[in-house]
Amino acid sequence: PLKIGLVAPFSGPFADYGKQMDAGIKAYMHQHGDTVAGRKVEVIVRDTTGPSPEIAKRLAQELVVRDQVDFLAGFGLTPEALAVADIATQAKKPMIVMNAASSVVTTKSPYIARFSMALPQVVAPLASWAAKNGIRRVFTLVSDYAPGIDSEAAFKKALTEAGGEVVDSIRVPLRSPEFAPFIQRIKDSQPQAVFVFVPAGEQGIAFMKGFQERGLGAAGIKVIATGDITDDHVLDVMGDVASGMITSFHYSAAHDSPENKAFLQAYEEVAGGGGRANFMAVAAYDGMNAIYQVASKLNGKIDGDKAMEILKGMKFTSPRGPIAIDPDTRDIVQTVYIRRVENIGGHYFNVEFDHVPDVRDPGK
Amino acid sequence: MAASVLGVLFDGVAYGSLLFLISVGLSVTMGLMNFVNLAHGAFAMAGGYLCVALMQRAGMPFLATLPLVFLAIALVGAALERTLYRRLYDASHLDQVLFSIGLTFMAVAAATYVWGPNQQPVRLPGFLRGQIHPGGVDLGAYRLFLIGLVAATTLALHLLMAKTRFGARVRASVDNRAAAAGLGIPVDRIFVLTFALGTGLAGVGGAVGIDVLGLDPTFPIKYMVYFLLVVAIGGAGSIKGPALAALLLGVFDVAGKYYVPEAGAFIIYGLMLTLLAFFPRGLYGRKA
Amino acid sequence: MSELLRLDNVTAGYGDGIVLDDVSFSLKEGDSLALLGRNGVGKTTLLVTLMGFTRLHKGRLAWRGRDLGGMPTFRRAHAGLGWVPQERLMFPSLSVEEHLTSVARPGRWTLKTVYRVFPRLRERRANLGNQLSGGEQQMLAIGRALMVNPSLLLLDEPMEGLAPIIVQELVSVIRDLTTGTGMAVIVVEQHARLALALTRQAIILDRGRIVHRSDSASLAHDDRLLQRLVAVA
Amino acid sequence: MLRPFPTPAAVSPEEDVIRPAGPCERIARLPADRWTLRETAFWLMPVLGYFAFPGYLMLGSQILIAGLFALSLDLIMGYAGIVSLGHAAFFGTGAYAAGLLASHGWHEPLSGLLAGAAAAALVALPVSLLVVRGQDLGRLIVTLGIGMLFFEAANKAAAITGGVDGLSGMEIAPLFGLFDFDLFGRTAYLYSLGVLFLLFLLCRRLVHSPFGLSLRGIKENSKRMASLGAPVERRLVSVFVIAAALAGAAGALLAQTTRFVGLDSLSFQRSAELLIMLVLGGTGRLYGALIGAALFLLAQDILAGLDPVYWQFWLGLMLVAVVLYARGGVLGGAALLAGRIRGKRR
Amino acid sequence: MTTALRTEGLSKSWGGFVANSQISLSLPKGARHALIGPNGAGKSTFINLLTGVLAPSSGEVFLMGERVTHLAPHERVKRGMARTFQINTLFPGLTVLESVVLAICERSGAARIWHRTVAGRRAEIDEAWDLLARLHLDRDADRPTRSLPYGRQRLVEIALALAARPKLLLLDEPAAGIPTGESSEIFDVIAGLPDDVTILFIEHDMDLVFRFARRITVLVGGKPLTEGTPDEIAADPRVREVYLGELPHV
Ligand SMILES: Nc1ncnc2c1ncn2[C@@H]1O[C@H](COP(=O)(O)OP(=O)(O)OP(=O)(O)O)[C@@H](O)[C@H]1O
Ligand SMILES: Nc1ncnc2c1ncn2[C@@H]1O[C@H](COP(=O)(O)OP(=O)(O)OP(=O)(O)O)[C@@H](O)[C@H]1O
Ligand SMILES: [Mg+2]
Ligand SMILES: [Mg+2]
Repeated sequence: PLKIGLVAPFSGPFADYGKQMDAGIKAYMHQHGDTVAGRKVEVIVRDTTGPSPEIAKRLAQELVVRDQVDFLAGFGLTPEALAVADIATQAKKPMIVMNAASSVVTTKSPYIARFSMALPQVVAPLASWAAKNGIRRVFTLVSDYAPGIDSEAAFKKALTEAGGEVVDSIRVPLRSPEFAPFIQRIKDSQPQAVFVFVPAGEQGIAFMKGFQERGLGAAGIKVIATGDITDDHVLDVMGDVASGMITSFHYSAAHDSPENKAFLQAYEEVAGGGGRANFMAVAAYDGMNAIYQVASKLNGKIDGDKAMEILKGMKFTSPRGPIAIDPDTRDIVQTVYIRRVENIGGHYFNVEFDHVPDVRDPGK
Repeated sequence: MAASVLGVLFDGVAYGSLLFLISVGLSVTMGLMNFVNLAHGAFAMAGGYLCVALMQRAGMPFLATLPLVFLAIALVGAALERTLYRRLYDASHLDQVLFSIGLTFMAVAAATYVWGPNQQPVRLPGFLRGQIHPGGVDLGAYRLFLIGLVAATTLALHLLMAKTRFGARVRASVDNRAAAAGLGIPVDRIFVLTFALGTGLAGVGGAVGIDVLGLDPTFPIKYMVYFLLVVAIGGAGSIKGPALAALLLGVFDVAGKYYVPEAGAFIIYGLMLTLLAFFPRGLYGRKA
Repeated sequence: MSELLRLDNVTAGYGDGIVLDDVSFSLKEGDSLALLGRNGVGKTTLLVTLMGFTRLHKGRLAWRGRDLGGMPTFRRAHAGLGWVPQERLMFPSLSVEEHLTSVARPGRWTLKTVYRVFPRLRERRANLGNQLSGGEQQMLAIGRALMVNPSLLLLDEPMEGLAPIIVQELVSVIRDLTTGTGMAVIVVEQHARLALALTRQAIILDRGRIVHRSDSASLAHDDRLLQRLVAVA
Repeated sequence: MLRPFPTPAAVSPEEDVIRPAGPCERIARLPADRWTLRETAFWLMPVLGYFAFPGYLMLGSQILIAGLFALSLDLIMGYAGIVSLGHAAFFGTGAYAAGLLASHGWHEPLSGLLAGAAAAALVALPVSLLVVRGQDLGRLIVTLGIGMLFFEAANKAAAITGGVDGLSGMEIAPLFGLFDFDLFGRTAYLYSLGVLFLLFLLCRRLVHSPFGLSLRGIKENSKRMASLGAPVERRLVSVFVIAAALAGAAGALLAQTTRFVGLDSLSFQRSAELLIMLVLGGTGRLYGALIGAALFLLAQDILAGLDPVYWQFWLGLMLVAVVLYARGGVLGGAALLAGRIRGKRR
Repeated sequence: MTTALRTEGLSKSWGGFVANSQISLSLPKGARHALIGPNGAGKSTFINLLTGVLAPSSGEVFLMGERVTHLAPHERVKRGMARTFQINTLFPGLTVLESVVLAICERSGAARIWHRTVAGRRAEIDEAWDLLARLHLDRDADRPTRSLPYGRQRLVEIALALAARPKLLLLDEPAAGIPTGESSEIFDVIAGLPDDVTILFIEHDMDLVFRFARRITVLVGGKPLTEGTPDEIAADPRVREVYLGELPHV
């Protein structure tokens, strides 16, 4: 059989990363059958138990030496991806990244190809869009960890290039539920908008609750952010506190295309009730698509270097829209959409109203 | 900036109140009963989920759920005390740690199984959302509510434990179970009641906490540090201690974040270390 | 006088170990017994066995005819056993007064009467259990047991650490108790003569067995026996 | 200690399990470290494991490393009675020290290992002064807070440590210039085993020494120790620093064998899991640390393999069961059983 | 003849309560001095001030002429001060032998050694066995202290103090809980210590006090009431009134 090792967190704080990816993969196989090039596809699931690089590395190593997988896939968190990079290189196994979003990831091994996104990739368009639409004085608030800091930098750069200015920046501690004082500061400095980057889930919710409670929206301050704060998966939980939020991202469940309809259809059938599909499910879905293409091109005989040759420059239409793999960086090139949170029939969606095509990771 | 100073102070007190509410249950089970109950967060989480369920399924108003949550979780606690906890009172603290961590893991997995790994929504009633503005100061309605709740619970608990015969018997039983029993104090009954009280409070804490802390299966582990902080800094064996500790932590954390955001999380840990350097047994620690 | 307590061939110990070996005796209401023996012969073990802290391997404990065996400790206290532990076992987080009130049961012993016997305790009533001098702890241990208003008082070396003048006070109190109020006592004492002066009967233990029993008065005069079994100078 | 409640210890002294009784009557039961068959057998297992399970060497070396880490906690907790929820601070310090060396051109592993241990010991010194003052709960929280501080610091110093993205891209030269760190983790395994064994011997000797005895004395009753003339705080400081050095070595090992250091090496979770491992195995016995680590990681790996999503439930169940049926961890339970049996024989 | 112990105006109070006030006491080398007084008079507190377990509210402590008022307890032990506790303060989990060996190692400085095993410390072990033999504890040597009967635990208290080979020995009711016969044996052991060892002991058993003390200080309400020879004290009406009462057995 064609073996794929799926390494991702299935328990602990990032448990739903694993769930999403697994469901995305199942959805693809549900649609396109579980054999390719005559080989039965077998997905071996491994739990990294949350941010735990050494376990991720161990699991990957065991998948390679014990189970002799043909592909390594998954990788919810950057450190886990980085830790595994060595293994991919040593074992010459293609490594399909389905989430880990720091720019550096793809540089750590020639066998890595990323089908999710790179943070700066979605941040920069937001800044230029803001400047273009008369939002010039922006306050940034990001979680105090690498992704937060990267996006802060990317946003500042793009905004100032576009003629706007960042009036003030705050970095908030990671595990801190209390946003009131920060929000008060924002209120005091009266910017036109505040750019937010915090982990999806209770942090995002807490921020928006505080934002509404203190009536910053009423005071005419906009919230702009990258899409992971209004992740389709948590959007309904945030409810009306999020409505009107403007975000930039590469995928929305509300994206209007036949591919997306088909994907959501399949997702519903394999993971019904498990909540809405989000960008990780899509990345996994596309990753599988790529694996199938490689497998059939090599008609079943997977060789690391050949596989990478095929992956480089691969192009197809994903549920999120057209995507491609940059031959030099093995990183994804895709359209980034500007969306607004709206209530459609009792549910909240990110409705796309503007887009920037063929965005590369400006970080490289 | 007088207004903002007051505002910050208020927010700090409110945040402290929240910290206390989610920890008060533990200051009963661990502080008073001297059982290192790391599963406290699990009871809080249970309270949270129950609250959400009652609001969504049964469509109950938020406030009405709280007493029910208290009773239900207290019952759960009592049941667990009778079946499991009871056997570990004379076990070492480390065994208790291992046991209660085990329970926590089970609770986390169970919650994931039942409710899935993602956040739960709560809709507060209108009058608890938004702010009111007496004399130019912005006061969050929900925060006022928290402060009131804390004042009430602290006072009630303190009187119960320090002034009533029941309180004295609880302390006696904890100090020395054999001696207490030998003098006719029904230790088992006292313990099951106290434990139920502690877990019930934990449940309520979880319920009122959701709005700010959110609610997902990792709750018990995510906030374990906060519970421990409050109880340890406050000092085992008292209610005033943890209350004071929580307020201090809250005020300093908020003030720090407002005036020196760069300092980030260092403020709170720094404060805690200094406090413990001066009060190794906690603010109101019981003598060893 | 009806029978209060009866032990038939009691064999008991800690865990699997055996300390008390085939001990039998009985006690009438208002009677008084001196329990003597060197260190480690099992005097304390006998008392804590009555309170239900050891494992009863063989034999039967009867209290006013009813079997004590399976009864939980606190019920034994309710039934009328008053325990003064050898280590005193104070409650560090209770004040002196709380020590007394938290265990109080109706009867002739009340705060007032206890304070009358031990005025020192009234002076220190706000102190916590671990803020007392050794002797004060001893007084409190005794006062605490009296507050339970027991019909059998178990005194495990009650005179230890008490000033002579208090000892004399206590001696007369115990005398009154037995003669006056019909409360029975079992006294474990290292000062054998003192214990014998206080009681009607006496038992001497050695390695967990009863090696001698007689009335206190006659034993008090048998110096050689005392010397041999209790090491009295 | 309250006599009316017989404690297991009172019924069956732990001594039997850890220490062989000497032949000479007068030193019977005094701490001596003569090797027993049991111990030799124990140490044969990892050696056999190397040949028996070539596919599991990576897991194997991670167990050995966790074992070393747990060993260091046992020194301060099992022997000196300092409960710590922040021991990861030193593990992480060691890991980053070794990692930074390796990623900045110093590739020789053994010196890297030493550097890791030294770094940990160095930072442990000031920390210990703060820790030894407190009581149980206080110490628990002080250590916890210190751990958090280290975590935050490493997170803020992203420029050096790589923050949450972690520290990668380190090279490790072949061990003794001969054995490359291979994909199958053979070198890693033997390297870890060697280091663990040597350091274990050190601990074993230390706990059986007068110094070790004085630590137990402090744990049992520090007030009395002071009135015997023991400089209690200084003793605690020294053992704390030694333990930190061991933790640092463990961290360095992990960094070198996985060629990656993540923030998680400083996280509360790591400290907490460590505590679980040690208590699971049984404290104050050295071997408890090793057994606990092995048990925990094996259970985790197996369960997570069987049920990637809900395995935590089963792990939790296991912990609860262990506490209910084997007080004092696995070895505690064993000791109890042994005592029972001996009791019956009498 | 030099003074071994001297205190100047030593006082201790808790809040409003004064446990020791202005105690000035001076013991010559080799003294056999008893400290008696009603319960709660402040005797144990005084010992705790001498040993540094408690910090005095005011006053000074001199050991062999050296001012030790602000030294940590273990520093004072190093200078030759050892004590027993009124309420057992032992190592429940250690065996009797281990406890005593430990105490001896602390004195001999061997306790710092980490690279040799305890079993290898011949000298300390032999000394420990001798000490145990003298106190009839040798048959309990290998039992965990916890499982010893109370009276024998009292003996371990004394053994630990003697292990320090003190110049000044402070005993807080050493004989409590030990049968009268054996307790006088113990006092023989103590009295048998070299003559240059100074001994201050608290005891409520008057037979022992009058037999072994050369001088006696009576403490009442935290203040010294009087000091004198056993006969003087026994005769003193004030002492009879507040402390001795009508002793039945003297
Ligand atoms: N908790 C315990 N666990 C095991 N053995 C114990 C325990 N307590 C006491 N023993 C043993 O039981 C026996 C009797 O002890 P006990 O305390 O009853 O003697 P005793 O007559 O009260 O001595 P003393 O006069 O010193 O109080 C002793 O050999 C003692 O070692
Ligand atoms: N921590 C404390 N706080 C307040 N008072 C205390 C404290 N500790 C002891 N006391 C009081 O100090 C007084 C002296 O105590 P101390 O132990 O010195 O008496 P003592 O002379 O040893 O009596 P005894 O002969 O009964 O042992 C006692 O009345 C006691 O209540
Ligand atoms: Mg006794
Ligand atoms: Mg005293």
